[in-house]
Amino acid sequence: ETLTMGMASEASSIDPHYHNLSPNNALRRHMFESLTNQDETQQLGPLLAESWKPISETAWEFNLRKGVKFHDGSDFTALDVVYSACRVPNVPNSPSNFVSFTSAISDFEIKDDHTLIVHTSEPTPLLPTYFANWGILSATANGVSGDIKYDKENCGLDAFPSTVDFNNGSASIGTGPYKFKEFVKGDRFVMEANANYWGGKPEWDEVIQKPITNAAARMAALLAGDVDFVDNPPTQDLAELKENPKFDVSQGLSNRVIYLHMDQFGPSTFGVKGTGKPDAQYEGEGPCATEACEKNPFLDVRVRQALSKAINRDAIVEKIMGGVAVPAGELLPQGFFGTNPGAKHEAYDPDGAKKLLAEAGYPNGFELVLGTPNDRYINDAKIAQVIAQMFTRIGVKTTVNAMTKSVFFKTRNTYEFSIYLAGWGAGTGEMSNPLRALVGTRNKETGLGGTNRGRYSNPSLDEKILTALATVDDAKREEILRTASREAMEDYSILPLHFEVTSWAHRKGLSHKARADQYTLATGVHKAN
Amino acid sequence: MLAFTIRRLSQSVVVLFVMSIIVFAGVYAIGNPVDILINPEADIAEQEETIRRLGLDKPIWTQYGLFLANALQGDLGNSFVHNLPALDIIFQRLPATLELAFLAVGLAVVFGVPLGMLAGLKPDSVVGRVIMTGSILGFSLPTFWVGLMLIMLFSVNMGWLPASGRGETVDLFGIPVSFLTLDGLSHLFLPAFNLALFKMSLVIRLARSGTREVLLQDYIKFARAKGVSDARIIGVHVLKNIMIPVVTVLGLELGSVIAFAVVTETVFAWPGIGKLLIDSISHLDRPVVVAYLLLTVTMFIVINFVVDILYSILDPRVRLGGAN
Amino acid sequence: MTQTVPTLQVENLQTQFFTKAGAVTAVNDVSFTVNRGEVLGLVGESGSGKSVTGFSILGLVDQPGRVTGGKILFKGEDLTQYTEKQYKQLRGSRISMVFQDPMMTLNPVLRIDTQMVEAIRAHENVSKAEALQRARDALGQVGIPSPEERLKSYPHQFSGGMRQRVAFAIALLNKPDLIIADEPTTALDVTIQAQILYETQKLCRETGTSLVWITHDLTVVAGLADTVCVMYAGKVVESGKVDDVLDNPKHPYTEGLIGSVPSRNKRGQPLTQIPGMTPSLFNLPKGCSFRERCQYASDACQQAPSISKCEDGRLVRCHRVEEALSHV
Amino acid sequence: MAAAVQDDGINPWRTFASDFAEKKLAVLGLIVFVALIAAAIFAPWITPQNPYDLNQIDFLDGRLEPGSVGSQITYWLGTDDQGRDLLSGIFYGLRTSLAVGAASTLIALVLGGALGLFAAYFGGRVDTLIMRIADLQLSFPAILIALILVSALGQGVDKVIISLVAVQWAYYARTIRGTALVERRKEYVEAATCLAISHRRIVFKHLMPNCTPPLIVVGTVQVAHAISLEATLSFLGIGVPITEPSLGLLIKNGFDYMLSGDYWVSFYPGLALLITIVSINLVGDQLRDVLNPRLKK
Amino acid sequence: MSNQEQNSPVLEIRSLSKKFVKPLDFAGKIAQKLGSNIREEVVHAVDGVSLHVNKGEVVSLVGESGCGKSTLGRMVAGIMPPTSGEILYKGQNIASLTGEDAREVALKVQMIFQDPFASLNPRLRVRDIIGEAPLVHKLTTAAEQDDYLDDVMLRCGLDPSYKRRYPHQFSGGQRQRLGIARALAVQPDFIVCDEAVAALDVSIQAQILNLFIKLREDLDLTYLFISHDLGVVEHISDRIVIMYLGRVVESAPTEELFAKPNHPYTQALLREIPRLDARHADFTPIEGEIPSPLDPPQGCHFHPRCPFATDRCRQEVPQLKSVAPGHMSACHLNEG
Ligand SMILES: Nc1ncnc2c1ncn2[C@@H]1O[C@H](COP(=O)(O)OP(=O)(O)OP(=O)(O)O)[C@@H](O)[C@H]1O
Ligand SMILES: Nc1ncnc2c1ncn2[C@@H]1O[C@H](COP(=O)(O)OP(=O)(O)OP(=O)(O)O)[C@@H](O)[C@H]1O
Ligand SMILES: [Mg+2]
Ligand SMILES: [Mg+2]
Repeated sequence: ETLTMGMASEASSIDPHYHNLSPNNALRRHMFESLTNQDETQQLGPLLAESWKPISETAWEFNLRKGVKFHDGSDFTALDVVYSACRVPNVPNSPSNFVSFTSAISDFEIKDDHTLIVHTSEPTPLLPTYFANWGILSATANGVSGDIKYDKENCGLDAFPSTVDFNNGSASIGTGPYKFKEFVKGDRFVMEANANYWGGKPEWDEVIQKPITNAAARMAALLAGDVDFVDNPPTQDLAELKENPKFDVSQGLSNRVIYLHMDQFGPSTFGVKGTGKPDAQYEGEGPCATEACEKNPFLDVRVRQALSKAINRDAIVEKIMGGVAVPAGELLPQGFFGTNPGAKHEAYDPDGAKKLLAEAGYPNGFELVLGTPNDRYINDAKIAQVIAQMFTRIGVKTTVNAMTKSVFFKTRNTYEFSIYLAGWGAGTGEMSNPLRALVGTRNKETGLGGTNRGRYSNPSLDEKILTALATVDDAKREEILRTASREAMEDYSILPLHFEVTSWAHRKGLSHKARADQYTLATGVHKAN
Repeated sequence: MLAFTIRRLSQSVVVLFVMSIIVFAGVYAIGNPVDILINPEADIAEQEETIRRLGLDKPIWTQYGLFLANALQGDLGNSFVHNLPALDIIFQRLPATLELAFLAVGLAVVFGVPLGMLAGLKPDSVVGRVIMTGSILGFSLPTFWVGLMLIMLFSVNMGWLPASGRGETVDLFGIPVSFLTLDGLSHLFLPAFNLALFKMSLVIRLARSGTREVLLQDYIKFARAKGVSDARIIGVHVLKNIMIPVVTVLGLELGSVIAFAVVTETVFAWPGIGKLLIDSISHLDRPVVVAYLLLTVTMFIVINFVVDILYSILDPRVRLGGAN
Repeated sequence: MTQTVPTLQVENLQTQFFTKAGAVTAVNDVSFTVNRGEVLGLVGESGSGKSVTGFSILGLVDQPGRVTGGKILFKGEDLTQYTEKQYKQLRGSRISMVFQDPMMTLNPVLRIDTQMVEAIRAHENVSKAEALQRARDALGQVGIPSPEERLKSYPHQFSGGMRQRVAFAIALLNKPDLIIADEPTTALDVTIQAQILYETQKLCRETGTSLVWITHDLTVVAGLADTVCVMYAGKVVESGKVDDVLDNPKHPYTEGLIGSVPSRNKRGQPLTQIPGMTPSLFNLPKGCSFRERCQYASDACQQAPSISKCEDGRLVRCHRVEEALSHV
Repeated sequence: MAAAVQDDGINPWRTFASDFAEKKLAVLGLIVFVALIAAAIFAPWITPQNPYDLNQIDFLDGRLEPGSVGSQITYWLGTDDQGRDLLSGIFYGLRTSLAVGAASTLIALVLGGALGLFAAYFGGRVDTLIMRIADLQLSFPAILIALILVSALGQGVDKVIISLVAVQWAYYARTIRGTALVERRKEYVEAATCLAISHRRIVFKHLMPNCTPPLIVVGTVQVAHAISLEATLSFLGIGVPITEPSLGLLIKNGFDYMLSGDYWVSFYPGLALLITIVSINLVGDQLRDVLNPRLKK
Repeated sequence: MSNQEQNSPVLEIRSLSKKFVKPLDFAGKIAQKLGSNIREEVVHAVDGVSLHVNKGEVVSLVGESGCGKSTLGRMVAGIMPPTSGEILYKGQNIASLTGEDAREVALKVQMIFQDPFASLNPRLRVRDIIGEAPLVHKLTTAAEQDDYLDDVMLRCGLDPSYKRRYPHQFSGGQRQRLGIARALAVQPDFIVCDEAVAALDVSIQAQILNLFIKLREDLDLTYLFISHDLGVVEHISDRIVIMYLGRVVESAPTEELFAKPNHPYTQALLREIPRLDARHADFTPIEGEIPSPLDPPQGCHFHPRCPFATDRCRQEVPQLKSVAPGHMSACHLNEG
């Protein structure tokens, strides 16, 4: 039996190590398995490794599954893991590789074919989680049989299969439930069942994934019966779909938070009007370095709080997201590692907001430009427009500047927004991830603040994040993360809006379990009975 | 003829060169692909490393120089997104677009010429007026809107034809084509019709005004004075004359059909180069965008060349070679 | 004189155009006769209805016009009663036509042989080779050198004079009884015009084909025609033998026309000029349409004159002639 | 060479008007077009709501059906997802669309017209250079150029206008050059030269008025084209910003709701776009016929 | 028609030439180098023509289509610069004049065109068509313009009340009068008429010819009258110049030319003009076509069609030589 899926986005390559991008990662899971697995709720579990444990602060032992065979019939052994780790940094032209998941590894030690010791240079509590993120290739299928001495360069190997080899199928040999069959870029990707899969024969004989980027067209394809299954159906169509007896919808809370970030860097900020002269000279990158910008109101926590209070998160979820979102009070939904149980989202309080503004010295408000992409997150520009309405209500006259994602990211990365809307999906599923990226002070050495384009900086918070990242003890780590999260929220360093609920739609007769990481997997689609 | 070829060749080189600069600078101006391509979880060091790896840290003229040097050897670079030679990606998608474009132009001619001639022969009749009104509609409707309506009507409401994708293909001389299978044909029809509509209106208008003008010519009256039958007058004397503008304009419009495929392909999720372009622009996949545009320019140049030759065959008065 | 049927006998022909602004009578009560081998010169100024008369005979009047009265007897058969199908048979085979503008009468995108062969095959079921042979002969007949090669050419490869000869050759292909030539030399140079006139004259003399030669140039008529028919505002105002009409015009318009032609005997002197200008067919003066430009106009001219036949067989449409005749 | 004796008062404009009025459909098109322009110009005074004023709209009124009664006004054509009155939105969208279409066409017309006239009158290298650039630009389909340009320039009404000018000017340059080359050879220009009238005067007083009719025809049709092109760009997501939606953007925004039954959000703007373009084309078509001397008898 | 002033030419042309060259572009040059047989297209429209027109004289230029009559006329009228040679107006070389003088001379020589439709700007009213130049050149003032125009129009047989009309509201004959009025409005001495009556009906043609004759007497004008219609030419001119493919082949006073044509081409031309008094003529045409000016024959241009051509005619260009007083001809046969 064949499963035809309409996909909102297409993997840029079949190569499992080429591009750290959701569609690629989802696709990879069908053919190339990893040592560990994150399930629908991002809970870590066994996959090619049956179990693991830390044997010191900087060493882990993995027990590998026996009897696993690659698509070409060769056996899966510890050597394949080392080989794969060697290849990760050796993908030419990769726009975003997987080195961040392997960079902690300092050495491998093959105890036997199915026992592997991994040494790290520093304590790395997230190592097993990292191991869920990169797929295992067959060393033998790629002509490597002897010992490999691991290093961070190329392990002394002179050639690795190229991206092209994966795209044409010749190197697409993994241990996964599905095998490569055909790849026509832009049109379809076809996989067939791996009859010798260690977990039993997969449910579908053949899986066809068709990229249909236009949401309406994807929807039309489902309605017209061209595809059995689609991801990301337009939110406004969900109610209709749910009532339609021929279709079903599956939904799940995702790890993606939609947030507003505010420029908290200098005394003045770009695009704000009506706040008066800045208190001091601006020093740093961005347009304010060269232009006369007005005073930056976001340095005042009361302003940040006022804006947060002005937002009616429930209404946004209800009217714009069609109910398929959950208002956010933290950067990860309840229940994820490091969240504070019972954390509430900011209550809608326009009067309180006005009062705070007045206190902060802006009784008549000011003018603002809210930047947003219009093709990146679900209803992104629409949400921004509604927020503009809400801000305007409390006197902060807001204009929306919506743009295509390429322009948006460029503009954001050159600090040309004083406030912008964006989203964050926590790949590891724990609080350290968003805190580190979004509110840690930008610093190359510590690795914090990679996406902190509001340039918020709080040394005490930084310290907590760094400590957590080096604490292997789960209980301790969780406690630190909770405090850190609370601190970030109370300082209004960033304004979380809601968590996206991801939806999938399919014809009746199928069932599907929603995933928090928003991946669309054929292995998650089952025949109903 | 030789001078004509030389003139065309030298012009083409200039055009290609100028286009490559414009496009290169244009795409550079849009933004930095790494901003989009890189995983947001990457930290600052990793982001910088990636920029360096893709050679995007070099000044733009250095990048252009490298590009030009490679381009002269036939290498237009690798896609940032797919890590494949940009040309390969395009050539893989090209057949789908060409199939669509040719079918669209075919439809436009097959329906447009007879309808236009009919309207030209009977400009004041009901039929003539209906055809012309129809052609104004076809001329006016934005392609994307028609596409959406077609999907609404034929795919969603009636469920007759598929809404997206290319359907089953079979290889013809090693090139996958859809029009040889029923499934493929059913996928092909709506987008092709969508794309053809505008051109059909254009052909109708050309054919109509051509017919009206030719009919007023003395040689038509002379042919009637010779006793030649109406069928022959319309089928030979008129048709041959109006085919000159039709072929010329359509040949040139073939380029714009390919360009407008961008819209149709987006609406119908047709896996051609148009959709590739839109995707590549949104990913700032510069090598693909540049390669696409250079390839299209080349294609247009070739088409223009062929059209001029065709024109000189159709219209014996035209002599290639004279300046302008 | 033996009584033979004239090749063409037009009687009281009337052709009207039904335009939005009203009906225009472009040809009004036109009559003339052409005998076998005879050349009739149809003269008149621009817009006087010469071409429409020609087209009426061939049934080729453009929309929105049509023949609304009179008879066209071709060898005794009334063409006005012809169906379109019969007309198709007739056109190009028994009556041919040659047009004014040699640059426009041949289809620019078809080769000469195509255009000639189709003219033959429209009427006779002959092989292509035979048709080509006849085409070749016809080209030779009109004095085109190396017809074999010329057949393969396109019209633009010919000069104006050559094209007009090709047009004549096409007209001759089916050995018609009558050729209507609508100002075929007006656009040509003197020396080339002379060539065409020479060929035409030769052909008529040799084959006995009758010819209606439409022109505004009296001097050409003088040299070529046997009889002449002068038109003014859609009507024939005077017709008769060339010598009679030119030497002794009876209608004031003819008289003025002849006086207008510059000639040797009046060098440097003002020409006799007809005052005013050709009236529009839409608002012709009541009565005689020449009345307002006529030096002899009288009250009688408020009434439209009818045709009167003079002793020498001449037909004149003028009250003065009418009166003169009635006084006799 | 018909009758010359006509009323002294008759001027070419009147003949032109009566020729134009011959086709009823074209007159209808003209009336509709004028009405649309008026609607666009007076939108702020005649619409029930200012859809740009965030204080006037409430997203809680989002996607109400046509005829719904909102907190302040009745939404005759329904509302969009932001709670904007669609009727008002369409009027304002029309404003943007027409402004973009008209402004780009006008600028392109003046620019292209001047360059074309210049090229034709002076000939030689100037001509070659201008026309080569025009060829270069014409050898490339408008949509592609616009696409690249808007992507490169970024969003904004002004940017869209710039790119539409960039894709249009060459048409005018070509058209006017073609006509001017023909007109330039006409004897009236020689007569003017012979009368020692200055070049400038010949170009602007004699040549230009005679080159404008085809330009007007092309211009009218181009307005429709420009509007359509802008709509397409907006549909592809790279046209005008969402804060100043044109009809094209309204269609795009609404299309997401089309399949879910809220057809009006996309349908009415589409209808408005359609009527606009068709009416302009009807006018342009008739202009072409009226101004084409070859079809005159 | 002779008076003492006749000896002083108003206009003198000295070996005037005009070449139209369509140069090879870059690509063409390369192709030529590569052995392609393309070459520059050169039309020698006017080839070393010398002639003079005396005050008050009517000189006619006759020749077949494409022989360069109009080109010559245009150069004389200052519409087109010559490639080489000189045009002298009242003894002054036109090319050497600048500024005010140049303009004055330019206005003194006016032209009347063939096509009554194309020669009037369809978008200007009559008052602008006729009145623009006098106003621009300050021959009248805005206040007096109306009277000035009335005067000119009446002289040309036009009703002054037509001033507000557009050209399309006039008949062909009236338009030609407008063209004449336009030229006369700048008070010229010398008028070039390029086929000024060719497009008109016979009866109208007579009116215009009469107007020319009258104006010449009234205003003391000098004409260069270009035509291919020998009948008209014979009627109106004092002297006739015959051109063939860019060169003058014969020039003589009208009577003399018609009585004793010298050049074989002239003879043939005279033989072939249809005349009212030549009934039932037997036409005997000159063989052959007029050669293409792109590729004119060597030697005497007429030799391929000339029944008397000799080897010399095929090689050597005959010079224009006097065969009788005031009668010049360019034919080798004259030299025995
Ligand atoms: N298609 C038509 N529609 C309306 N009127 C027409 C049409 N064809 C001819 N006429 C009218 O018929 C009249 C006679 O035209 P015709 O062509 O016979 O003149 P003509 O004598 O041949 O003139 P010319 O010397 O200019 O060829 C003209 O006044 C014209 O107005
Ligand atoms: N602007 C031009 N460019 C190129 N060639 C020209 C130009 N003007 C005239 N010629 C050529 O010069 C030659 C003479 O032309 P001209 O117009 O002077 O002839 P003409 O004697 O007036 O002929 P006609 O009787 O047809 O008016 C022709 O071969 C013509 O093709
Ligand atoms: Mg006629
Ligand atoms: Mg001339």
